[in-house]
Amino acid sequence: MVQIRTDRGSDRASAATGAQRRPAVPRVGRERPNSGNFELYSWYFFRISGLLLILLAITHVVIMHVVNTVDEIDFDFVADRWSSPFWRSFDWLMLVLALLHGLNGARIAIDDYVRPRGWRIFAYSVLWSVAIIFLIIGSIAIVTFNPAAAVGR
Amino acid sequence: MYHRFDAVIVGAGGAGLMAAAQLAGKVNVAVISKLYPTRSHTGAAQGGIGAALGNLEEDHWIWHMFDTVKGGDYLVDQDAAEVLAREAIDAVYELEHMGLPFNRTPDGRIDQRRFGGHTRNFGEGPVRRACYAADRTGHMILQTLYQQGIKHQVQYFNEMMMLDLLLTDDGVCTGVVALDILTGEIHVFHAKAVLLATGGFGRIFKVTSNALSLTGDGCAIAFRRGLPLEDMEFFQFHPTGIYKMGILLSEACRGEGGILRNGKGERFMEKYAPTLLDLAPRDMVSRSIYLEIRQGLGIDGKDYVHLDLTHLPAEVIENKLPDITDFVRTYMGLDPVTDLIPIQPTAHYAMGGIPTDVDGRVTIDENNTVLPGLYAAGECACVSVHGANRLGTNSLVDLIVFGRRAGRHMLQFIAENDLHPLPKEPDFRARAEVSALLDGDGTENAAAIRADLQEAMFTHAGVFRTAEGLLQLKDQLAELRHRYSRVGLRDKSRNFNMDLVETIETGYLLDVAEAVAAGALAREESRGGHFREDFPERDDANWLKHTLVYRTSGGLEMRYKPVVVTRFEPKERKY
Amino acid sequence: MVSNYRGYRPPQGMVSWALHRLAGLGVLVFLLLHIVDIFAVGYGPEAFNELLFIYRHPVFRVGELILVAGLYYHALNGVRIILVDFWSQGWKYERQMFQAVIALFLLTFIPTALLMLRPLF
Amino acid sequence: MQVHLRIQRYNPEVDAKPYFAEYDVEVEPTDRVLDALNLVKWYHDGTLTYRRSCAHGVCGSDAMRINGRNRLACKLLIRDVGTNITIEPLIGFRIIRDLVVDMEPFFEAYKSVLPFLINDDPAPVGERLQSPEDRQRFDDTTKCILCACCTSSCPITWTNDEFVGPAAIVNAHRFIYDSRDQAAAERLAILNQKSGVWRCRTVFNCTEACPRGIQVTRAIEEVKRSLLTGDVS
Ligand SMILES: Cc1cc2nc3c(=O)[nH]c(=O)nc-3n(C[C@H](O)[C@H](O)[C@H](O)COP(=O)(O)OP(=O)(O)OC[C@H]3O[C@@H](n4cnc5c(N)ncnc54)[C@H](O)[C@@H]3O)c2cc1C
Ligand code: HEM
Ligand code: SF4
Ligand code: F3S
Ligand code: FES
Repeated sequence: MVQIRTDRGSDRASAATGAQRRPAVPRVGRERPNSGNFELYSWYFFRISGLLLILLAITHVVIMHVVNTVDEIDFDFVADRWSSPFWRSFDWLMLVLALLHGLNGARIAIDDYVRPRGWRIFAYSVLWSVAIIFLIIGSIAIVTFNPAAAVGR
Repeated sequence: MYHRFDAVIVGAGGAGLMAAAQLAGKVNVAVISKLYPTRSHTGAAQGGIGAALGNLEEDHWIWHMFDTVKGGDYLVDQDAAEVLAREAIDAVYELEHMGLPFNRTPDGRIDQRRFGGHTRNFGEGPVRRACYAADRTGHMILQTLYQQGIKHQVQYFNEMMMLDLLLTDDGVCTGVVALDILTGEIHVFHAKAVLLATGGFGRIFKVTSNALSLTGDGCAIAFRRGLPLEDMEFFQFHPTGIYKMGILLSEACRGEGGILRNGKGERFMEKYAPTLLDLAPRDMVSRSIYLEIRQGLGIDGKDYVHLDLTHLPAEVIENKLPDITDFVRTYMGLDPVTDLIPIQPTAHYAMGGIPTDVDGRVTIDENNTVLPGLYAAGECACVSVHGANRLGTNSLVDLIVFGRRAGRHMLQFIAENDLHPLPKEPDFRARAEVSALLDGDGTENAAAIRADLQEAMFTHAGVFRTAEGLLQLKDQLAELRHRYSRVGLRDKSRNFNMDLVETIETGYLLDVAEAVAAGALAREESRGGHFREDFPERDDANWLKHTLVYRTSGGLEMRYKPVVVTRFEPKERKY
Repeated sequence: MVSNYRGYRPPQGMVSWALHRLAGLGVLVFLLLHIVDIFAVGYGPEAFNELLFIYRHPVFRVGELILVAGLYYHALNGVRIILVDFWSQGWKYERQMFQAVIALFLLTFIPTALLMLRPLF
Repeated sequence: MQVHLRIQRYNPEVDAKPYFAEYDVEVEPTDRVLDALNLVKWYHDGTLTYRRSCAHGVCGSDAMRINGRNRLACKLLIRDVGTNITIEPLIGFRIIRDLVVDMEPFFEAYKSVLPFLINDDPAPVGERLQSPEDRQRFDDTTKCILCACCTSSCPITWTNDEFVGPAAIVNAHRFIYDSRDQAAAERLAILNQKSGVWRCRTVFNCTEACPRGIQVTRAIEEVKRSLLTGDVS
């Protein structure tokens, strides 16, 4: 068969960067906000964090709710568990991933359903505040937890 | 509302958009269309566009020209056919450069398939000339041209229906009047040059492959304004329409090897066209089908025959005819891979229309006097490259070649001429027509009138015609016109009033039908798509001429125009 | 034949998405609550054990079941979405994968639910 | 046979809000839903308004919601919907009248993805070469007739008018993977924006609704993967 030369130039390979500038291309249709690669990373993060969360969250739920039941969970149980650095890191990673994954999902849901501009900005503000506050208090809880100190109080 | 443009193009099918592509970015151009451009019926064209590229086997434009002339039963103007065949090649390449995704040969060139009436070496055997994009060539042409319009920021006025053509007393075209369907407002478009590309009028017949919107608006409006219509008696019936529905199954089915079979399972085209068989020109195949049916050889003695694709490999059917396969599955619940398909001839294409020269300029008499500022192209025009019968694929070529030529000539015309003043009260007639309907109290239903018209035309001006039937038809049309004068709208709203639109369209159908009937009655011979049972032979001595029909205050008037013969002397047409 | 229907009659792809979103948001709400209670751990056993009564309330028991159901479904369907995204043939088997999600969900959730409800028996 | 039609009507000139009108018409099982609508319009109620043209599913005029799903009225036979038929306009567009909706935003979104071939090299004398395989690469998405069945079936577009919608992505796909085109990067950059492909949540309603059988979600996913990898082959 004959080898075909097509116009598949080098610019096609660098597609995703959108680096090419081509003044000849007219701007037609509606204008839309440019958000860099943020949405791409957000989408990618959903997938990566989701896969990790299968490991983390499912293990967590199985241990906390299935192997043990909530009747058996009390302060001592938690104190015992968090005496191991492994479980502390495990829980912290899960907290951060789940929080960012879930709030990112909520961000998208807000974008879909809260259309009036004012309300949307308000909802975003609440969302980001929640994200920051809960990341901080969650981290404080896990990182600074000291059973002895707590008991002694 | 008043608009001023250099050029106004009415109709956004292949012809209109190809012309717009020539003008876009160079002059101020508006395209007005009663449909969104991508809804135009060019999108329904399936099979292909003919051009002697010779990508798969030897081919020459002169062979293409010969086939066009012979296919048109020698009523073709040969100077125009030469332009068509020569420029087709370049025009197809231009479409490819615009992005049209043609199917490809293994070495990367445009693929070509066989089509009815296209032959090698002046009739020796079928040749692969039809360039195609699966079985949606027209769809791809329409999309590609619309895309070019977006690229060059053409100004579209969508759902804007032309109602009137503005001609001054000294015979210059200065614009059009149109109805904005969305709001019911009347708009005046003032322009140096106007192109009519409003498509065909298959809806004068009951069973047709044409869209509901193909009502001959451009032809009828020109006709009402005193311009002639040429060769209106020649209407093509395509052999393979889906039984009862009329939906087209492209000739590409037979181009890929499909066979027509009668009730006994015989390949009956062997009797009628021993060389080209099922790929003989459409008029012959349609007539052959009816002759079989008349002899009681239809399927179960009924009025249809079978299209047989079952011997073709399933991949060919699925890959080269995907849309056809889909139509057969959707509308008949049959599978072309295993089932025979019931088909019936369907009214398909108007060879006649508004007379033009090879630059798309509208001519108004037998001396080809040009009407300055007015152009026509596409199915509504008659250059005459199709003569008495159009070959498959040649309509798309016509759109592209003459749409392009018209566009280019308009460019020159606009540069050389000043804007002519509008006549006084330019929108008077259009307003009167619309308000008579909106405020009138008639009681006749336009839909019923239309249905009776389609039935009458199908019976008396279909594949077979006789003087007796045509005279009867004339009376029926007169009665329908009388009924139409008392037509009443049921919908009196201003916004998106489709009742108003359809009623106006019915009026256009009546005009066009009268012109067709008059031509058919006048022409006392049989040629191409026009078959008179009382005059079954072609009569070159008396009838190697075009008909021009005029609407005058005293009724319809016929005049005649000679056929241009350059290279090929008329001969008997055998395949 | 659904007639007299207002709105859009959801094809199964839409059902899978609506459940996914609902489950995701539901789990998020639970997560936020959960962060509040573990924060309470920092204030010592009394405060924490005090809070735990909520968890032992029957209403919460049901909520806990729903949480686990939501998480299981969301996780399984998340894998389906990831397959559609990254496996070039994924679109072809979207329906089958949804059926697999439902099957796996039942297979995992029913034993889990039985285990969780074991104190009741 | 007789069918019972419930059709959503709304004429902003006279009606305060949409309502349902009911009609009974006599049709054949092999008739199209469009034929039933035509019967109503022509012989029962001339004020019923809808778009239509080709009547065989190639022009994209008559997309509407039939028994809760987006369909072309001319590509759905009565025998496949049964005798109780509810017809409503497409969701997510402003209703102009009855079943006619405002298509302008749809076409604006379409235009925003540069839906035309861009190749700045001087054109050769003959055709630009393209192998049958390269041609096949984007065959599916060339079938689009811009009917809006897909875009208006997507639950994201019902509430989020920023989303460019599946139809626009389909038409971007048609050019991104055309070996003759040189502007894949621009189109991908446009679809990488907030309103672009990432808004799609793989709901598959679009694919289910497409009357041309285009694998819409597949096309969208291919664009996503190209954005991720930079590979447009
Ligand atoms: C089913 C089918 C298959 C075919 N297959 C082939 C084929 O394979 N090869 C081939 O060569 N030919 C084929 N043809 C023939 C060919 O497609 C048509 O002849 C051709 O497309 C006509 O194009 P056009 O540009 O003249 O008009 P159209 O494409 O019909 O467009 C008409 C335009 O005019 C506008 N318009 C009409 N009236 C008004 C008005 N009053 N005001 C404003 N605008 C108006 C419409 O909105 C539309 O935009 C086929 C035809 C059919 C029906
Ligand atoms: C256990 C493993 C998990 C997996 C595999 C997973 C996977 C995913 C994926 C792939 C998405 C993207 C959906 C899309 O783009 O359409 C997603 C969305 C989402 N996830 Fe998860 N997820 C998991 C856990 C969680 C948890 C623990 C939460 C809650 C905190 C959560 C909340 C959400 C939300 C709210 C969304 C947005 C839904 C939408 O926009 O439709 N997920 N998940
Ligand atoms: S992709 Fe399909 S549903 Fe969407 S506009 Fe195109 S043809 Fe219509
Ligand atoms: S329905 Fe919508 S979410 Fe994506 S897969 Fe289709 S565009
Ligand atoms: S009328 Fe053309 S798609 Fe239905």
